[in-house]
Amino acid sequence: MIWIIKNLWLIPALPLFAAGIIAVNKQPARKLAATLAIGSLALGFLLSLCAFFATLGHHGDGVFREVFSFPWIQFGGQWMDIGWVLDPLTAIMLVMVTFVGMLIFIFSVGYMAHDDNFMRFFCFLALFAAGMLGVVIANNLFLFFVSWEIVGLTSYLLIGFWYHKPSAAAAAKKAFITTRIGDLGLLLGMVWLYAETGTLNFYDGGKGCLESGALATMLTHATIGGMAVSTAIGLLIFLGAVGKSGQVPLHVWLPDAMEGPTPVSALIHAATMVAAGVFLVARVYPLMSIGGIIGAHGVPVTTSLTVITWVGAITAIFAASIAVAQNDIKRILAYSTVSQLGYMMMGLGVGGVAVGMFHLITHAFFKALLFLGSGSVIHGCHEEQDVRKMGGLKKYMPVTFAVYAIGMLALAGFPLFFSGFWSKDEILHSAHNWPVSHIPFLLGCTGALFTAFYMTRQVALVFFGSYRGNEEITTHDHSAHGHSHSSDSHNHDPHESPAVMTVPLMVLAGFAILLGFVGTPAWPWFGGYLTGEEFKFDFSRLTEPGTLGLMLASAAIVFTGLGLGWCLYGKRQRKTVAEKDVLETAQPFIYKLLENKYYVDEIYEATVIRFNAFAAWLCDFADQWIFGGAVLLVKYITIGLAWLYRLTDEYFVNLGFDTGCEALREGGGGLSKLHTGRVQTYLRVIGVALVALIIFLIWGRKA
Amino acid sequence: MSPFFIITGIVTLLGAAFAMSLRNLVHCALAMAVAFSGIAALYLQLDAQFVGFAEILVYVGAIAILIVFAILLTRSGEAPEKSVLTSGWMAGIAVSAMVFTMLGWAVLNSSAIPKETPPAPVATVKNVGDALMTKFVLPLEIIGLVLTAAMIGAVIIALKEESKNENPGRKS
Amino acid sequence: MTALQACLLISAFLFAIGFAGAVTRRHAILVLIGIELMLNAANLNLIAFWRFGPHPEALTGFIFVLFSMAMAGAEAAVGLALIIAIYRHKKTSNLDEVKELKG
Amino acid sequence: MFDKLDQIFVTALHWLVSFLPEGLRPFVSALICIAFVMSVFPGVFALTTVLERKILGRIQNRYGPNRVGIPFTKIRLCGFGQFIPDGIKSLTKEDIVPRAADKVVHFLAPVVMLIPVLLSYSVLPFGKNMTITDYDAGLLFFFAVGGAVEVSVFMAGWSSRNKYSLLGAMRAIAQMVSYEIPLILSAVTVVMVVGSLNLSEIVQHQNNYTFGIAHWHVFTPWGLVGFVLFFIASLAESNRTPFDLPEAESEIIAGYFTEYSGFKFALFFLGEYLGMFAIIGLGITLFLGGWTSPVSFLTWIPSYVWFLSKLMAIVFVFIWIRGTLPRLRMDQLMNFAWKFMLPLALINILVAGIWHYMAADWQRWLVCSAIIFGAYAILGRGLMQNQNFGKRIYRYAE
Repeated sequence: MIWIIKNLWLIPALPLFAAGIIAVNKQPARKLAATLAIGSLALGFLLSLCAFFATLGHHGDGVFREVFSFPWIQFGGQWMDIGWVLDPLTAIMLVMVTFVGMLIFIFSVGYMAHDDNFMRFFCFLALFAAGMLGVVIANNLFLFFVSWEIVGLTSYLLIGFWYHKPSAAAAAKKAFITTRIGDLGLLLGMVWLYAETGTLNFYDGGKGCLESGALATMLTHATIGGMAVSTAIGLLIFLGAVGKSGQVPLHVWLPDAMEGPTPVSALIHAATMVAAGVFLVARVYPLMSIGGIIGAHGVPVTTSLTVITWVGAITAIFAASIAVAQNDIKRILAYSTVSQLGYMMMGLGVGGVAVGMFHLITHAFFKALLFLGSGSVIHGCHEEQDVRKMGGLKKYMPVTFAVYAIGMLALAGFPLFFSGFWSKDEILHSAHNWPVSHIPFLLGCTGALFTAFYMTRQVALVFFGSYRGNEEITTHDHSAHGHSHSSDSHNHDPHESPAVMTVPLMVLAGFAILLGFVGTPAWPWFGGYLTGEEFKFDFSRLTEPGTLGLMLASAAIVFTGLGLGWCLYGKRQRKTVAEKDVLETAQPFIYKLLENKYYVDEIYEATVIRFNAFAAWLCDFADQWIFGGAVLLVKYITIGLAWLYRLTDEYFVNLGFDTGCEALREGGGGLSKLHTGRVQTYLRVIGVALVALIIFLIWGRKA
Repeated sequence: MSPFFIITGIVTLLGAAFAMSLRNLVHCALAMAVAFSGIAALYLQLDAQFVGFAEILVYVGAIAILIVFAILLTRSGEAPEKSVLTSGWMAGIAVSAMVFTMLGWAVLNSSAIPKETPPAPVATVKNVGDALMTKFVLPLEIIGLVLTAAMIGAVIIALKEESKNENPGRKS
Repeated sequence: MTALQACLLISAFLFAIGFAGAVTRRHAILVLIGIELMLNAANLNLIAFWRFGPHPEALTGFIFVLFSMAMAGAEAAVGLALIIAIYRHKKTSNLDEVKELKG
Repeated sequence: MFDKLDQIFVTALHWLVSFLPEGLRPFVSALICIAFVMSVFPGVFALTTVLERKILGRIQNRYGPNRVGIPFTKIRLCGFGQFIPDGIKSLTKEDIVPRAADKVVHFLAPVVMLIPVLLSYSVLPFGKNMTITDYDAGLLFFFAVGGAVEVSVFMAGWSSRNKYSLLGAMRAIAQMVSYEIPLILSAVTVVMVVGSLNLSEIVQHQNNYTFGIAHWHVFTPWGLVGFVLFFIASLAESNRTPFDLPEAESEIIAGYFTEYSGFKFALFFLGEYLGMFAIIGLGITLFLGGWTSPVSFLTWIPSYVWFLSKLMAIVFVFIWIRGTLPRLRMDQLMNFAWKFMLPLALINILVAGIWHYMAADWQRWLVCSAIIFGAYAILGRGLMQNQNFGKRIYRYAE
């Protein structure tokens, strides 16, 4: 199966070609577009499976890793390589991205069926898939960065897909700019890394920047504040991750990104792209973890990892608490996404690659499931997104309800049977064992409580009770975004979505349940697979005190959250849309605070944006007066010189030329006198010549 | 130097002179035909039967007719009112006179002229055919090619877009 | 004066006449006739040299004349075709007015 | 005894010449021959005019001239004396020359017409040893002088400043030029097979008999096709119906000799008929075995008798055709010449070559006939294309 390593590039290349073909194709060719995109991704999925099986069965003998690099461009004296790496991390991500992506493509065939820009949508989707897969397989920070930017671009394009909605356009810009801030950090880190190690290849047979030699050198060098260079670079790169996966304080773009079509939210802003940040940290984990003191359970502790842990933990609790008070179905999910990403970061920080990645994979499945489910709900409710206008959908769309419930339980971490439980539990477990402090653990537990609570609230509001969509709206709704009042949408009952949408949902649901069992403490296949350590099936591992206690604790937390949510929202349904939320009646101040997301946007508005505006004004001023004056000066000087040149040109150079040309023309005219177009003149000349010839011959003979 | 020879020579030269000097183009063409017949007669007297007949066939039978057709097609059958001579005709006459004097002088006192006349050669059609088919077969083929090309070219040149009223290629 | 010289003189005179006509006459067709006359003068030369030359049996001049006649036919055909085309285009066959190459 | 009869004219000539001194003999014999031609063929012409009128009359269900006999006697000769008053009339008519006409050319035209026609008789073998000048390139000579006729026609048409005359002349020249090519090409086949341009040799070549049948060229596939082509082309060359457009009385009054009258007209008339006889004679010489007899047991009949009888027979066919066929249109004429006769003649040349080089047995008959028939079928189909021979619809008449 080594051929797969050579041909790994095919996996991103296929969607890229698909995107290109769709882009240049004659509009509209919906069937072609969908076929190309899905087919390319399906092929990619098969190849990814090959890659996956290629990486299997290497436990014990270290981690399986194959790289393939070749020189790409030369600058300075040396060649910049690009290439790709195949290791368990890549393989599992490949499988996840291609599979989920394929399902979401299929789903969006149904979801976007009525959109005019169907082809554009699929073109962007395919391009996004290409970029994401590029990110995944990259063995080189440069290639990684390029793909990373492609991903950012497509995310921008797709969030602003309905650019006629001003909110969508604004959201797109916001997302783009916010992530740029992070990417700036990433770029800086990249450049610094190149300056330090002279290579950007991750793994290059000992010469890569993630391999012992380079790491050692980076560790020895120290920079400001005695911080090791590796730490600094790691933090910079982590900044990029923060931007991409919406960690505090750069999380603000992610909820607004929900303006995009729901499949986009599912694919990009739940499953894959936001996970790219986590994946980045996991990829450069050696850089992060180098030089750390090995704490308990063999998890290193370094400055960068500590930062990552804290950021993750804060994000988790922060976003989860906001999600409690949201009313837009997609925003709730968005904030839960943010908090889950926080969990992943925390997991990476406290538990290493395996923990974080495990949650990433499981989360990808059930969050995609949830988003697609919400998409199906929105589709069924005629583009209605406000949970208060829904309700009682259980009887209208049973399939959606079933799969949505599964997703919700998985997210909430319902014990034993759902993947979310295992992954989150592992995170909490390793957080509990974290030597530095216990606060992240506590934050995580609270976050879990909130998670269970708001998911219950959402499901209760959406699926239970009676349908409130048909009644007139008396109050203006609170959520600023996400309302498309289609005039005909209020006097229909919701309907179940077509099979093309529900079937992917079921598949995802199946995975949302099953995927948990590959990483139970009893059988930590996933960790073993990723880290290449030996592992064995040992049921007793479940029952050893630390693990069991934690499991029980988290189970208790989850049940508390579920129960709380149910008795607050499930038992007594709200009657009307306008009715105040229960929490609002209880704690109006906190609710307001939460509903407005801790006024983060407003704070930014007051500080960053204002500063930015001032800076812009300053730049404008400088441009207009200082640089502009300089430019004007140069301009006048140039004009003067030009005038001088013209004088010389006309009165010295041209005169000479003119006389020369004149002489030439005269000569030509004189010669052309001979060429009157009269054949007979020529004939005469010929006759004279004949006579001359005869004379010459005769005299020559005489002489 | 039989009298016939002198007569035919004079006829030829007169024909040529008229052909070049008459005002009316058709008369010129007819005079040219006369001149060609005279040349053919000269050929016969030089024991070149075949060439003589070919001369008549080609020049009188074909080219004269062709020229006549051309004259009628260019509507120049009548004598023009204005002068028929080019601006510098004096110079032309002078040059041609010089040419003739030069050639005549060269002919009359050139030392390369054989004094005695050899016996009449045998130029039967069979000999000519043998020569054409053996020694000169390549030039013959090339001439055929050239004639074909000329015919096609003439047709193409003279072919008006839609009408096929004439194409001189026929007679070449 | 031998017969050969007579022939040569006749052909020279013929050539001169043709040349004079070709040079002095205005009409294109007449120029063509002049050229034909010059060609015939050349042919007469060839035949004369064949007849009175050292090797008449070789038939060289004889065949040469045949070929040159064929060429003359071709030349006349093409030339007249050109004259007719020019006449159609410019409504004249007067060489003084057919000067420029431009259409 | 029969040989004596056959050679009587030759011996007579020699006998006459023998009285003269050496130097004069060629001239005198030439003069005698010229006188012979000048006397015999105009006689034949005179006879033919009457014959034509009578035959045409019969064809059109009327009596032709049947009154005039020998003048000043009661002998009628069923109208065969008609040519005498005709001749007198046409020779004594007033000779009108149009005022605008180009006098010189107008006068020269009939003469130029007659000269080449008479010249062309000088190479025809009228009988055994009865060729006046036995040129080595006789055939070429014939065609060469034939070419001069066109010049005379043009002179006549152009000089008598008359639209009809000019049109007729143009038509005549175009037609002659077009039909000269099939004429010559069909003659070339004979030259190829015989291997000589000399007409008497050509006749000699046909003067053998197998099973009592002569080896006339017309009895071979290529010969037959060649003869048919030659016959049609000669019809056109002599401006006879159905190719008589140049002098179509009903369209352009009389073509190029519209403006001629009296003696000149008679000369033109004579010239036309003599030309016809000459070309028929050539056809006979080339394909119908000249003066030879078709069957061996009739060889005792004198050769000139054979020649003249063949001549008259073909003249009769000419007249017959004139009485039968309508006139062609100009484009039909040209199409027929360039699209049918020319290719067929070329293919015929090929066939003659094949015939010459194949073994003399039934196979070459088969092959040659097959080729000719195929070519004929294809060309005929091509000629028939996009022209309907259905019932004609008169749009403006009736």
